[in-house]
Amino acid sequence: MGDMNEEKKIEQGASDSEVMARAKAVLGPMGVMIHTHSQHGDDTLVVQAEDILKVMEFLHGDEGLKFDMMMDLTAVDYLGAEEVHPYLKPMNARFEVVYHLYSVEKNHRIRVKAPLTEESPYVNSITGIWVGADWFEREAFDLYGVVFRGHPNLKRILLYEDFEGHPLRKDYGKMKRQPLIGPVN
Amino acid sequence: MGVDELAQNEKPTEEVTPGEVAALSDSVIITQLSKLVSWGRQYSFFLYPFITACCGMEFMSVAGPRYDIDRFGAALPRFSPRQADLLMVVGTISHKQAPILVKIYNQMAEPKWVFAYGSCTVSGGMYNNYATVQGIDTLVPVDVYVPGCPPRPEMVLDGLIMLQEKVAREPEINMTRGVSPLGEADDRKIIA
Amino acid sequence: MDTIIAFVKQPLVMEVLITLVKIGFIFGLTIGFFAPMLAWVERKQSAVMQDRVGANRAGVFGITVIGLLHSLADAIKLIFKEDFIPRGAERGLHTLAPALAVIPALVVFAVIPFGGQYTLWGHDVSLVIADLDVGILYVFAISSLATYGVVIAGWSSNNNWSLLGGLRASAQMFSYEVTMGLTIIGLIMYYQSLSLVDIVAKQENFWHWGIVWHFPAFVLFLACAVAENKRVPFDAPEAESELVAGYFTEYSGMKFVMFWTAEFIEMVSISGMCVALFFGGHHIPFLTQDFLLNALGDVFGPNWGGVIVMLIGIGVFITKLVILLVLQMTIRWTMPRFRYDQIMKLGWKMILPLSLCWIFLVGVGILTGVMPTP
Amino acid sequence: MKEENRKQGYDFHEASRTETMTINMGPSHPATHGTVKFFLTLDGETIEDIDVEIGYLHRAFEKECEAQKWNGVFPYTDRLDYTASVLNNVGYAMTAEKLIGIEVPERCQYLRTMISEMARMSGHYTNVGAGALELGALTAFIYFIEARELLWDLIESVCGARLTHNYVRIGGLTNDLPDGFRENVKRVFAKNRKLWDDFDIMLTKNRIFLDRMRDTGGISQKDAIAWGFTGPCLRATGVPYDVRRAEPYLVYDRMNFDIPVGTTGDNFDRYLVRMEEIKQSMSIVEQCLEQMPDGPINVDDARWRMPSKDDSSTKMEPLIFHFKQVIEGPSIPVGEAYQAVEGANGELGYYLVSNGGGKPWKCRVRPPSFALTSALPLLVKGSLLADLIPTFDMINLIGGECDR
Repeated sequence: MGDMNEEKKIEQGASDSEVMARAKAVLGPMGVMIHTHSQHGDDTLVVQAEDILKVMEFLHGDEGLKFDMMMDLTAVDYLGAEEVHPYLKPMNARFEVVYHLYSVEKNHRIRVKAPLTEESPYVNSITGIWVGADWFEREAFDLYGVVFRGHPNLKRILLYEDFEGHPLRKDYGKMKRQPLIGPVN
Repeated sequence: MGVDELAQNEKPTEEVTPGEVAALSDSVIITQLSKLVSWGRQYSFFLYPFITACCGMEFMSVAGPRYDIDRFGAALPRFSPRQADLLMVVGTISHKQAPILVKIYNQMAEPKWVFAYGSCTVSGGMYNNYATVQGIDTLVPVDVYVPGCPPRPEMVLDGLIMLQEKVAREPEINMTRGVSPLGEADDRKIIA
Repeated sequence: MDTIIAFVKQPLVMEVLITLVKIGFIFGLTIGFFAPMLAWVERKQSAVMQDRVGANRAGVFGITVIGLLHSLADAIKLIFKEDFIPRGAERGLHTLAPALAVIPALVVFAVIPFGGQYTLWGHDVSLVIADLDVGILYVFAISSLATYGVVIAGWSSNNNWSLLGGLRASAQMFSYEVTMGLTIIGLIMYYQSLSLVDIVAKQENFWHWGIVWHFPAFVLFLACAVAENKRVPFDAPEAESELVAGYFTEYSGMKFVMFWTAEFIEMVSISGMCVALFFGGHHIPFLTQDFLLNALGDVFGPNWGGVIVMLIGIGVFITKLVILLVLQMTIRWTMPRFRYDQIMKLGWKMILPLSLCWIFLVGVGILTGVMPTP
Repeated sequence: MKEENRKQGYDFHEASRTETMTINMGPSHPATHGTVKFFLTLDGETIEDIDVEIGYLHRAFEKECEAQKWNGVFPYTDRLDYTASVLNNVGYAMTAEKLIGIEVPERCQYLRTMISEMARMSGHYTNVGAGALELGALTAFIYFIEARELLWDLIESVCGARLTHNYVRIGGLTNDLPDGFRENVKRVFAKNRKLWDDFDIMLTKNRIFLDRMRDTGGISQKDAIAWGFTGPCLRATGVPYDVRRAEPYLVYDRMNFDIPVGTTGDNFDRYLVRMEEIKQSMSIVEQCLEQMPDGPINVDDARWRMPSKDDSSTKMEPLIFHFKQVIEGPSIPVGEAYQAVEGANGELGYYLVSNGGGKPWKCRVRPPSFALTSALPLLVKGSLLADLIPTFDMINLIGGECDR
């Protein structure tokens, strides 16, 4: 596993992986990055939400990186735990959209995160780059209320249309039921 | 549609009034006949497997060669609710799924029984949150509860035997359950 | 009393009585015996093939008869099951359809000989209900009627799945109607008769059995017949994983079981046809009826000897029937299901040309004398 | 003729115009596993359009996990891909261990590998068997149910449960192998190989099965990657991506096994890939048993390991640790981690966020069948209704995993 070494690497500020170096070299000058880290060996870019398309297009199209598969897309609600990531508080961000990308050809991964504020949980849809992001974005919208601009069919996917609110937000009670039929229990 | 409003839709579906049944049930022929009918029903369950979740994997085993639910005459799965006698609710019922369960129950032809298979159907099991129904008895009447997550096949067979005993004791030939108080009445009203 | 006996002894009355007995026998054999038995065999054979025990719990006073009573339990339960007609259904047709499915399956038996001709106490007894000159044509005419039951069931249920099932069934059954007819043209040429009684009579010699010279025709005929009967692998019209229950999705209770019964009876009639066409009917290989009659007639007298020979004939017929039923069951529990368009392709592009080829070959064979006609 | 018809008000084209049929398939339909609804637009039997609706088994996995202590999440992970429970356990435990930065002992790694492969076999047995069932081959299905039953006996002897094993813990496992396990494996695998061969004879060369599976539900390599396909469905298109090879975890780098790949990406290739993987998994299990060293199965650090039941009911210190683990939960360092394992359906990734408390702040699972199901319209549009069944089955939507 070798995670111990990774931790040390972070402490020592050891040199970046190839992926990270390349991403930094190109995205750095573009001024879209907020933060980067390689905790536990997972290369992570934190970028401005409004620039997500630019970043993704680069990561997808770049010959050296070639992230051809969007592995996972989710959101995190940091309400009450903003201290987890140091960059959240200054931005007044509550949510973070998390993308995990993978390159089948090059066999490397990267995590891209875009912090969002509570007032404007909007981010551009990446379905134009990876068609597979379709349902993942719908899910994030369903459960977190993050709105993906430009998504072809942004509606609830796991829950039903009549459901009110977004249950994975931290301020939604775990047992707050909205049954379609039957008694509330 | 509100719960109260739905409850008002419920109408008695029995064609014979309770008084008539009581009068008839004294007669020797009727009691012997009802015994025979109960015997038939007991050993001839056509299942409607309402399989949603993990318990379905165990249900395959129950139907499989080692446990073989067919021994009890309950092997034949009918996926049309009209032809089924026993609604096997196998797996978690979410609030999104609940209306479908109620509908299937209402579509089943009388007489019908319901088998709650697994903890989730009994009480919600380990899922107590915004998405899950806390026991299917809040939706439809249940005859047998078999807890377990998932229950072992032996438990299911035991539950089935208990249901058979229950059916054997059933005094009425004309056993009807009617529609679930929660769902819309099915089209049966039109012809009844 | 005497007048009654005298009345009965009139040839016409006797004829009617004998026919009634035969009809009763066929009814008892199919609906009374084979339909419930096949329900049981289906269960038990699948259990054996799948290393299971199968139904064995239903019992009266602890007697279970290896699960046979489960069929009885099923019947009792289904009689007392709610009879359901969905909203928006054509009530009349919905009720009529199951009957339309069962009756043709039963009526086919009229021309299938289940024994030979015997002379008992001066009366000629022929073990076939109606010895039609065009028996085979009658079979095809009647079995094409069975399509209507299915199609009407599918259409009148006011259910999309039923409708799709009915559509599939109509296309499939009409197609295989045609091909099934062609598969046995060679046989008709060989026996030079359309009467099943004739054909059976000509198979007294084992080397003239249909199966000996017409094995390819048998395979093709069986495939078509199973397709006609809509059983696995040709059960697209009632494919459970696709159309829920196909054309009988909306049927409950006895009406639903009538479709089932029709299926089982059709299995029996298919086997009956196969026995008559390919397996020499009631004949025992290498043992002629006359030989039996002479041998037994010496011991029991000509009349009782004839009765025994008749019973042996019926027994042989039923044995062959059962073997073919088991074969059909084995096919049913082994195969996956065809796709609907593949069924059509198989019928029109495989079986039809092959049966045409076979007709040609038989023609050549008969003309050149390679295939000695009886 | 045409003109004449027009004059009489009869338009042939109008009269022969067909309408499409819209029909709801599921969620309570024998082919949809009770958890999906297809909204089909049919032209005859051809699927013109299909809208897939999932979520009927949404059980709020993430919300439920966020309310549990770190070790309490395991039972919930069991019920994600319930055909192969342990794989989910292993993925979650490894991600949590990645967050902590510990490495489990070697014997534990071997055991995890071994039991993962057994779970994969169980998953594939279920999938392939159910595929046969839905095509009408009930007997073949029963053969694999029996094979799975034998396998479950083995797993039960190790973890004590048939289906939802709940075997793995952060920093180790619940218990070691029972006595006589090796002999049982030998016996069961011999039988399983026989059942595999029988199944193979019954289906793989069966012309009907071949016709139903071949050239249905195909997808190109490029599309598969774009849609996020992983696992057997991606490998069926010819991409040899397998997390076990690409980023070896546990002891997969020491195992000698093949990654079967297909060529066309249709249902038959998916079936063949799964069938071959069953064999490969058997060989991995045997290799694990051969190479497995003796030693502890839990990490030494009492902060992370769950004390064994025997210890916690007889000794003081383990009791205290057990109490703290259960009531407070291990305080896993602040941070985030993503770890992928090869699930039965594809890449099963866990993304965990810890805020330093006893509960996970975020417990996300990357469900492979979610991505696969999202591409279903692409796979079946234009094909026949009957093709939907094998395609949907070979996609292998597992409700618990897809809807969570």
